[in-house]
Formats: sequence, C-alpha cells, structure tokens
Amino acid sequence: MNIADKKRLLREMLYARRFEERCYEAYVERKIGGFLHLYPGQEACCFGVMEAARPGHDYVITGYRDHVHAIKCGADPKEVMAELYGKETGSSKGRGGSMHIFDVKHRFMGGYALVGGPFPLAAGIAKGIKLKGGDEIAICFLGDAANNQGTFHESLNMAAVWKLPVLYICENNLYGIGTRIDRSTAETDQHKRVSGYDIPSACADGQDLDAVFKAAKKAVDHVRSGKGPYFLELKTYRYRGHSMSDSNAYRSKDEEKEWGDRDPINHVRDEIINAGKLTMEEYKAMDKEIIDQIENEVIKFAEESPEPVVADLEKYVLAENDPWVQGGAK
Amino acid sequence: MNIADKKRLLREMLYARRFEERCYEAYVERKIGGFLHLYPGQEACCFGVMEAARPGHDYVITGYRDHVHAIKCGADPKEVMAELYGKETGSSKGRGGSMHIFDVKHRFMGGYALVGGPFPLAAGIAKGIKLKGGDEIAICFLGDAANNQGTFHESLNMAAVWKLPVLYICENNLYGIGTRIDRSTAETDQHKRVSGYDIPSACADGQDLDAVFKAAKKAVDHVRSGKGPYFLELKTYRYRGHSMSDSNAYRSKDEEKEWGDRDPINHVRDEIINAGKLTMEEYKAMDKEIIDQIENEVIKFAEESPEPVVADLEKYVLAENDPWVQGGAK
Amino acid sequence: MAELMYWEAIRRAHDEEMTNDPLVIAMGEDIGVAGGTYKATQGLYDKYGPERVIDTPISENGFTGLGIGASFIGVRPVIEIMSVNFAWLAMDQIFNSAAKVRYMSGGQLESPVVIRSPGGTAHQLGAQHSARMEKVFMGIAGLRVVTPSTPKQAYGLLKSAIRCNDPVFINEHELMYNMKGEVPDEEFFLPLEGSEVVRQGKDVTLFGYNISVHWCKQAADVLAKQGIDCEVIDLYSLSPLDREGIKTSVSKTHRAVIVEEAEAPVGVGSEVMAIINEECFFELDAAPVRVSAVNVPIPYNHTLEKAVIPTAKDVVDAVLKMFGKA
Amino acid sequence: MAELMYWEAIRRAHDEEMTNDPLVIAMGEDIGVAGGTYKATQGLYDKYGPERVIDTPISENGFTGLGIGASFIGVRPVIEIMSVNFAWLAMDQIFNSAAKVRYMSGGQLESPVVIRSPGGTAHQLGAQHSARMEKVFMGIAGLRVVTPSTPKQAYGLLKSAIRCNDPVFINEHELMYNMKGEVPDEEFFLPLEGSEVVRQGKDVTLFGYNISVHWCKQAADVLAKQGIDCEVIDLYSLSPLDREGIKTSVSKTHRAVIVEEAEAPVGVGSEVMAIINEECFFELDAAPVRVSAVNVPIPYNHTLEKAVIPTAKDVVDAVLKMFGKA
Ligand SMILES: Cc1ncc(C[n+]2csc(CCOP(=O)(O)OP(=O)(O)O)c2C)c(N)n1
Ligand SMILES: Cc1ncc(C[n+]2csc(CCOP(=O)(O)OP(=O)(O)O)c2C)c(N)n1
Ligand SMILES: [Mg+2]
Ligand SMILES: [Mg+2]
Repeated sequence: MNIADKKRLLREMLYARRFEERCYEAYVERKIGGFLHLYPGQEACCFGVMEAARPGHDYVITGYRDHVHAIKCGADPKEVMAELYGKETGSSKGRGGSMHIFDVKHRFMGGYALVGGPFPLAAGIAKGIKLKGGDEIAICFLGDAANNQGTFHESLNMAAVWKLPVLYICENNLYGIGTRIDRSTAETDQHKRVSGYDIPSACADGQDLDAVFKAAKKAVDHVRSGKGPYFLELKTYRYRGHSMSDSNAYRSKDEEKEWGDRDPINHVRDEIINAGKLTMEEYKAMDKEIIDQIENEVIKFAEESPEPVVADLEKYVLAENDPWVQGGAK
Repeated sequence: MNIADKKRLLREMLYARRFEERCYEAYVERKIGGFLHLYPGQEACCFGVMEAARPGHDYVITGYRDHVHAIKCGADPKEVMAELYGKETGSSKGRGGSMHIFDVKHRFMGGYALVGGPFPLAAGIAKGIKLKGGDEIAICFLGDAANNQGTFHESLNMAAVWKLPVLYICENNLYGIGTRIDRSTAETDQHKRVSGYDIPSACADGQDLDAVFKAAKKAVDHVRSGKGPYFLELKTYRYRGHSMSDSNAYRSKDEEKEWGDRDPINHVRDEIINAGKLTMEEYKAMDKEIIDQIENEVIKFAEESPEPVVADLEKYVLAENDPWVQGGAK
Repeated sequence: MAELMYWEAIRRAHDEEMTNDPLVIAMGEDIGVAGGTYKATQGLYDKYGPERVIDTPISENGFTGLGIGASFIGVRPVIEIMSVNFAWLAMDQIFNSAAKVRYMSGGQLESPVVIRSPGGTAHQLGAQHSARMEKVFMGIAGLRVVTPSTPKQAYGLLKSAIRCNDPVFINEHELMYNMKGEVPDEEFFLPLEGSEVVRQGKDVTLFGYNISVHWCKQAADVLAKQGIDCEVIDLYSLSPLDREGIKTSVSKTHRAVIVEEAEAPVGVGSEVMAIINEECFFELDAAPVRVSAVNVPIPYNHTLEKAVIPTAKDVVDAVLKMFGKA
Repeated sequence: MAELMYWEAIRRAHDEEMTNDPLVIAMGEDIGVAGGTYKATQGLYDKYGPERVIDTPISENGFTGLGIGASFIGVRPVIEIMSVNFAWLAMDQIFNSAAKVRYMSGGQLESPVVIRSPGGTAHQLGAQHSARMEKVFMGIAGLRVVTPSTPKQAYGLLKSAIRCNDPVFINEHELMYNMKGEVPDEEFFLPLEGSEVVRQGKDVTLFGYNISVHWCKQAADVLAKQGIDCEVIDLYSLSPLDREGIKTSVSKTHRAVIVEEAEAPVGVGSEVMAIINEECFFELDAAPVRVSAVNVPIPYNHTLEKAVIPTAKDVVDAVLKMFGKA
C-alpha cells in the first residue's frame, strides 16, 4: 500500500471514528434509540479488508456493528445517520435502525442482529454469485463470539463442500459483550477453528492497516480466483462498551491502555508523518474539517429530515402488487 | 481382551444381529410401524465401546438407531421388542417406538430422532454428573452425517470449555441416508473435525472389536479421570438401507461386498475359532439357540403383551399431581 | 387432463420452473441423487445438475439461511425440509431473516424463497416426527403460508410461490404424496391468497385445509344423507387467511365447524373462530366448533396415534351435536 | 413487605432456590460475571461460583439442550435466553427434547428445566429484537408457559417453576424489569396454572397478560369514570389457559376484550376467543374483541413503533365501541 493510499484511508478511518463518536453523543442526547454498537478501535479491519476488495462490487454483510462497513461500501453517511435518527431519508427508511443498515445499491447487504445469522446468508450470496457467473465475492464480517454459534459450523462446511466464493472475516476483539473469549471458547485462536473444514485461514494484526491489507489481499485473491472460501482472523479491540448500555466493567484498565496505545488510526498517521507526507498540523486540520463536515452535513441532514408517516406502517411487509399472489398477470 | 470376554461378546453381538434381523421380518409382517433403522454391520462399535465403559452405570444416549445400544446397557430385549410392537409392556410403554427406546434404570437415556439432538443432551448429562460428583461418564453415539449439525459444534465447544465428562463416539458408516459423506462434508475424517475445540480424538476400525475396545479404553479412561471430553471415530458400515424405506440404490455392490467381507461378528468368531476355543458347529448351535430364544421369548412376549389403552392417552404429558403446579403442598 | 400424484405434481412444477428460469434451484437433504424422500424432486438432479439440485448436509438452519441469502440476489431457491419437525432448527433464519428483511431494509431487499415441508401425522412416526406446525408459521408478518390439499393445488401453488417475491412456506403432508388427482396439462398458476369453496351448502360451513379438507368432504357426504347440507371451504392459504371468504360463507350458513389435524391451542381453529367473531358474530346461530387433535405429543402405538387425530366421523359427530341430533 | 423491582424479585427467587437445592443452577449469556443483561442473576456468580452460575457461549440451541440434558438426571437449570427472539434458535431442543421426553419415554424421563426470557417490544430495538413469541410456546403439549405481570408474580412463579417437574417457559418483558411492586418478605410460591382477577367488575371482562394487564387496569380506571365497570383478568398462565376462569368471568360480564401486545394471528387473543366460544357462547351479549398489535415486523422509528403496539387508550376505545359509545 503506497503512501497516497494510506493517506486516503487515514482520512476515511478518521471520518469513521468521528462519525461513531458523534453517534455516541446523539445517543446520549436521545436522538438515537435502540441498541447502538460502535466501531472505534476496530477501523483497520474494515478499511484494510475493503481496500483489498472492491467496495460496491463485492457483496458485504455483517452484524449489528455495521455503520462503518456500510459507509465503506459506499453508503452515504447522511443516510446512515438519518437511519439512526429513524428518518424516512435513512438508508432503511427509518425502519431498520442502527443494527439494520442496508445499502443494497452499493451491495452492502445489511447488518443483522442475531449473532451468527449472517454466516449462512453470506454463503448463500456466494452461491448466488456462482450461479449468476459474476466475479464478485461475498465478504462476511463478524465477531469472535459469533463463531460459537452453530451456523458458523454449518456455513463453513457448506462453503467448503461447494467451493463458494465467500470470505469470512473474524474481527476478534476478545469479548462477546462481557464474556472474555477464553471463558466461552475452547480454541481462542479463531483461525485455527476452521481446520476441520478444509478451508485456508490466516491471522493478522487488526490494528495495523497495512498488515490487514496484505493478509486480506491474499484472501481476496484466493476467493476471487474460484478456489473457494477463506477465513481471516483479525486481532483487534473495541474501545467502548459492547453497546451503549455496557459499562465495560469486565475489562482491566491495563488491558484497555495496552490496546489504546496501538490505535490503528494513530498508527497510520504516524507512519505517514514519519514518511514526511503529513504534518501533525495538517492532520489536526483534517480532523477538524471532518468533525465540521459531520456536523454541518450529516447531522444537519438527519436532524432536518422528515419522519416516516404512520400511514406507511404496513408498507414493506410483503411485495406490493405482486401479480403471482393472484396466480399471475391475467 | 481375553478369549473368554471375546466369546461372551461374540454371543452378545450375534444376539444383537439376530434381534435386528427379526425386527426386519416383523416390520415386513407389519407388526412394527414407523421408521425402523437397523444396526447390522456396526455391532463392534457399540459392543467394543461399552466393554470399555460400565454399562448400567455410565449414561448412554444415541439417535434413532438405538435398539442394540439399549440392550447392551441392560434393557430387556423383550421390552425393546414389545416397544417396537407398540405394547404397554414396551420399554417406553409403546409411546416411543423404534426411534425412542429408553431404559433409564439402566441409564440408557434414550434414542432421539432429530439428527444432532443428542449432542447437547449428552453434554448436559455430563454437566449433571459433574455437579453431582459421581464417577460416571456420559457416552453419546451418533453417526457421521450428524456432525454437520450446528449442535455438534456448540456442544463440543461447551464440553471442552467446561471440561465435561462426555465421550462422543462417531459411528462413521460413510452415509447419511443416501448421501455419501464426501458429498456433504468437507473433512471426511471425522476425528479431524474436533481440532478446533482442543479435544483429544482418535480413530479406530469399527469392524474390529478388539481395536474398538482398545481405542475406547483409552478414551473412557481419559474422560473418567476428569480430563474432559474425548472424541472417537469408528469407521464402519451398515448392511441394510438407512431405514426400511431405503433401497440402498446409491451404494455399489463392490463397496457392499468389500465391507461385508469384513463382518465384525465373523471377525471375532474366526479369531476365537483360530485360537481353538470354539468350533464352527458350536457357533452354529449358539446361533440356532439365539434365534430360538428370540422367537420363543422375545417375540412371544411382544406378541402376547397388551396394547396401551386409549383412556391413558393423556398420561405422561405433564407430571402427575405435582404439588408445585398448585404453588406447593398446602 | 392427466391424473397425477401429489408428488408428481410438485415435481412437475419444479421442473417447469427450473426450465423457465435458470435461477430457480432446489435444495434439501437427499433431494438430488436420491430424488427426495417423497420423490418431489425425482430426476431433477440428472436434468439440471448438482449446481442447481443440491443435496445439503444435515444443517437445517444453515442451508435454509444459505437459500435465503441466495434469494437476496435474485436466486429462487425451493428448499425442502425433509420433515416439518426439523424446521424448528431453521426457524431463526425463516423468521428473523426471510420474513423480516424487506421491512427492516426499508424495501431494499426481498427474499423470494420457497420452503416446502411435509407436516402432519403419518404412520406411527412418533413424537419427534409427527408435529403439525402450520400454526407456528402463520403467526408472523412477512411470510406467506399455503397448504395444498390436492395435486392440482400442489402444482399451482408451488408455481406461483416460486415466482412470487415474498418468502412462501408450503405445508405439505406425508400422507398425501401418493394421492391422485386431475391436473390440467397446460401450465397454470393458482393464487397464493384466498380460499376455495369445494362444496356449496346452506346449513353449516366446514372449514378444512390440507388433509382435513378431505375429512370435511367425507363428512359432508355422510351428513347430506341425514339432511344436513354442508358447505366445505378449503383454506389453502393460511397466511393471510381469507377473512372475506370466511365471512361470506358463515353469513350464509350461520354455523361453522373448523377441522384441523393439529391440537387446538393457538391454531388455525382458534384464528378462524376469532375471525368469525370479528367479522360476523351476529350471523351465528350456534357456537362455532373446533374439531382438533388431542393435545399430546404423538404416541407411537397405532391405536393411540389414531385416537389423537380427528377423523371424518368426528366431524360428523360435531355437526350432529351442533344440530342437536347427537 | 418490601418493594422490589421485577428483576430483584427474579434474583431473589434464584438465590433462595439455589441455597435450598445444590442442583439448581443458572445458565445463559452474560449472566455470571456480568450479572445478566437485566440483572436477574446479579451477584449469584460470586455467591455460587462458576459451576452453578454459568456464562454460556453464544450457542442457544446448544446450551438450552445442555440444560435439558442435565435436567434428565435431576439438575434444575434456570436458563436465561437473553431475548426471546434468540429462542427461535433453541426451539428444537425446547420442543423436541424437553416437551416430549416424558411422553416418548413412557414416563421414564422428565425435564424439570426452566427457561426464562424477555419478550416484548421495548425501546426501538428493531425487527429482530422485538418479537413477542408467547404464542409460539403455548401451542405444544408438554411445556408449561407462565408470564408474570408483577414483581410478586415474577418471584412466586419462578419459585414454583424451579420446583415443578415439568419444563416451564417464563415469558418476561424488557420493559418490566425495573417495575416496582410489593413482594411479601416470607417465602411463597404461586400456582403455575390459573388466572388472577385483578379487578372485579360486572360490565365487561378485559383479559390481559404480562404488560397488557397494566393497560387493562389503566383502561378500567378510565372506563369506570364513564360508567363502565370492567373486570380485569390476568392470564399469567398461558399454557394451560384457565378455561374455568375465563368462563366464569364472561358468564358474569357477558362481554370480553382480549388485550395482547402481539400481533393477532393465532395468538392469545384468538385462543381466548375460541375458549369463550366453546365454553360460554350463549352468555355473550356482544362479539368478543381483540386489541392486538399491527401485524408488521417492528419498525425502528419511534413513532412507527408506538403505532404498532396497543395502548390503554386502544383498550378504552375498543370497550366504548363495544358499548356503542364511540
Ligand atoms: C442469537 C443471538 N444471541 C445473543 C445475542 C446477544 N448478543 C449481541 S452481540 C453479542 C456478542 C457478540 O460478540 P462478537 O461476536 O464477538 O461480536 P462483537 O460484538 O465483539 O463485535 C451477544 C451475545 C444476539 N444478538 N443474538
Ligand atoms: C434434524 C434432522 N434432520 C434430518 C433428519 C432426517 N435424517 C434421519 S437420519 C439421517 C441421516 C443421518 O446420518 P448419520 O448421522 O450418518 O447416521 P446413520 O443413520 O448413518 O447412522 C437424516 C438426514 C432428521 N431425522 N433430523
Ligand atoms: Mg467480540
Ligand atoms: Mg452415517
């Protein structure tokens, strides 16, 4: 990855960070409801992987921690924020909320709230790709604790037997809510769990954008070339609680500090600065610009957008005017 | 295993074989209904494992192919046959049928019809053992195709994390109904599938009683000594179709012959004959005696037993006179 | 017009739709090489190959979810769940993914998946293989539920279900796969909503669906000889139920008996009664009646099993009692 | 008599029963070290240790099945499923194993397991976290279903459920954990069957359960001022439903309104209507009425979400309409 790319990604990652932090504030202000799961700390995972893939072309699916993945695929941050505000202009028209961002035109196939639910859905999208004959791949981002769900096992087996073009990314942030991985999981190295499926796997440092990118490049190439599924584990850490209602009491300050010191954004920033392609002042200016932009464009849009109307409550339950419901167009 | 033990087991295995064959006939005569899954070909698995364990003391649970496991644990063959006949004297009082033999006094915890269902139940029994502080172990016998169910993954992980005294026996007969293992399963060596759970595993020739016994001994010792779960794969073959409605059309005659030549009963019989401790005539006499015994005792009992009465239809749905339903004994 | 068996009708619908659209695929345990437990996909593996006729591992939630995921990008999977009892394992994907994705994506995604499965009590299959689960599928928004009572319906409903853009659950019946019936030779489609008046009558309406329609018809024949003229309605669409059809018939006959193979609590019978209460309570001349299974897990023993499930005679008795004749 | 919150009442019941019987254990996601999402098991991990207060992996079918298996040999697990929406994943073990094992073993085995889970729609949790699934649990033989509407019930029902030898599903509610109410200081147990008349009245019976009991009570207060005297019945036992109690009340008031947080099809409302039709049809002076949720997946947007779920005002309106006053 060259410095120009890194610089572009630095900006994107910082944008993602500020976006999420602004969500936090909006939640505290009660502008956002429901469960809100934020991404700070894990940015290099999504950006490193997607840099190796083709956003908007490859299909991406994930869990409830989904804003940043959606935006990276091409979703308009204004629409994502409007979704969190529950507005009609939101990406899911205010029906989905934080856990259910969708942006199908950019092939972001959604955030799902049942842990483990996206594993088979991703394999299915890959099956669809194969049937249709495209060169897309399906990428499924999920957490470490999700791997204890039966769907993990069933999906990896099917993906392997049928050689489906699906890339499973495990963002291993060491916790499923408040339960530390070794308390729930016999094999804590997630990439070792796929040995029973004849699927190649690897592990990379999820706090290092370049390392993620390199590992993901290999993974994406494997999958796109028709060799079947691949599993990539990224060791990472979330800075905040699992969701807004979680106080993080189960983690030690030492552990938090240790990971905080390895911040993925600072890491790239310092690389670029050290390469002489950025100054701290420029970085700060960029940060300010991003914060303003989020405030003046994104939040403004969300605030000013209209709510859905109750008259539309029963829209989107079933297909509208589907002729086959009546046995075909007569 | 000494010759005396082998001789005893030869008789038991032959009994099991003839029992199952007689079930076949009874099914054809429409004395037995429902689905009927027979065990011929796989006998060394059950008998070899249980010889290493403590029948009637250790808890055993399995799927729908369950008659022989029940009998080996101590169930009266007359009651098992009566169950197949749907009689009130049946081990499950005629309510269960072939797929649901239970004999709880001998700690045979039942046959279950949902593939993969017993995996977590077995882990639960093991958890109960641990809480109660006994030296029993839980043994779960299931097929190869069952390992594709999510419960396999979930149960093995929990068993490992909590170090539960459960022994998983995989009777790998190469097929799940009509689907050959490599068409449904990425890793066809089942004992290799548990590497992702940090569980020790092994594989043995399921047609060789002694080999099964030796492998099982090691497995049972491991589990009983408190070291946690163990997974043992036994390569075996069923001679008949999956159930009575299956014609076996998906298997080649060559394959069937190859496995038929390695019959587990003939194998022990010949060993004992070669050791000079049995003659073919004695064997034949024993066989005849077994067949007669099944006819004159087992079948007779089943035939002559009464049916359950319709007045009892709603018995066994809920506990009878449970005081806590009324909020406690007053 | 050919006589087809119920399974042949299903097979024909699969075959035509797979020829018509390369994105129609079939999936399930033993449906490929083996041709399906009830032969509903016989011969399709040889004709369309393993990429489109897929023998799945025993992973109900997994392969159902996989089919649903494929449907998100335009594939139209027809998923067979070998027995409806195994569908409990796949409920999460059916309800949480297929039924909700259109709504929670604000209309961006849809899941045009068809899930077929035999429900019902057959020949002594025991407690874990005899559930009748239609009521579980009926209660949730976003999923259509139909249940064919004849080969003609089995064909026509599956054809429409495959083309419809909503997820559709088709509740078949193990005892009906070998039932014969006339199926027009030319291609046709049946509506996924509504109900069918299979016998006109004026004295009482018998509501049935799937196998219980046949009990209703038999009962109607018997009752006709005793001077009671039954209307028989086939509720082949269980979700949505045909409120209009129910209202129209009960407003005419003023009496209703609902016949279901399942046990009574929170079932088709209770819902139809509720609809009658809501739509035409004051038209009733008698309390509506449910004829349902005894509320027990299904026993293996043949006599007990028979005692659980209603028969045409139970329907006759219920009607006679309603008319004060028993 | 102490005022406890609903969650405190549940915690107290756990605590007492765990002290009383070393084979009572608690299991679920984040219930141990973290004390439970809704604090229902707070402090128990420190008091009883990891062998008895078990943080499970995210494996709903697996750990539910594990608890059921343990119950076969006398352990009494209290399993928390963090949200009832996740129970879809565990249905197979609940229905196929726990509910059926006594029957299919001819009475040899039983599964004295308790499964607790919050159902209901809370604060904008969206389509996959807002299902109300009580109706799914009610329909099948072998499982008891109770649903506490007060801290007192939450305590007393859980106490009895733990000791009862049948599997019991307890449907709690996310919005009720912080509700306060009086709970007697001395130990007590409540019956797992029956219903409770929470307000006597003569003009109409309002049936509620769990959160909807509170809407009924509020509505009754409003209606009292308009001269309509409501009886309010708390159907805390959903399976079995209290046929006698329903009959007695409706035979007295001659009118019934059933209030449920869930969408109408095949739900508590339909079943109560069916029971009324069967037990006391000719006592009715008006068509029974359901007040139910709109039949859609739950939208995230606050206004839409509110529009889906019934309120006390909807109950008032339904009653006024029944009396021709609206
Ligand atoms: C089926 C299901 N079970 C439980 C939950 C509750 N839950 C939500 S997130 C979560 C932890 C998931 O952890 P992990 O997969 O590691 O992802 P992370 O949140 O760390 O990104 C749990 C238990 C759920 N949403 N769905
Ligand atoms: C959950 C579930 N899915 C599918 C079935 C149908 N079924 C019964 S046995 C079987 C094959 C199981 O094969 P395996 O586990 O290898 O055991 P074997 O019969 O070979 O002993 C299948 C698919 C079932 N009973 N339960
Ligand atoms: Mg995690
Ligand atoms: Mg097998």
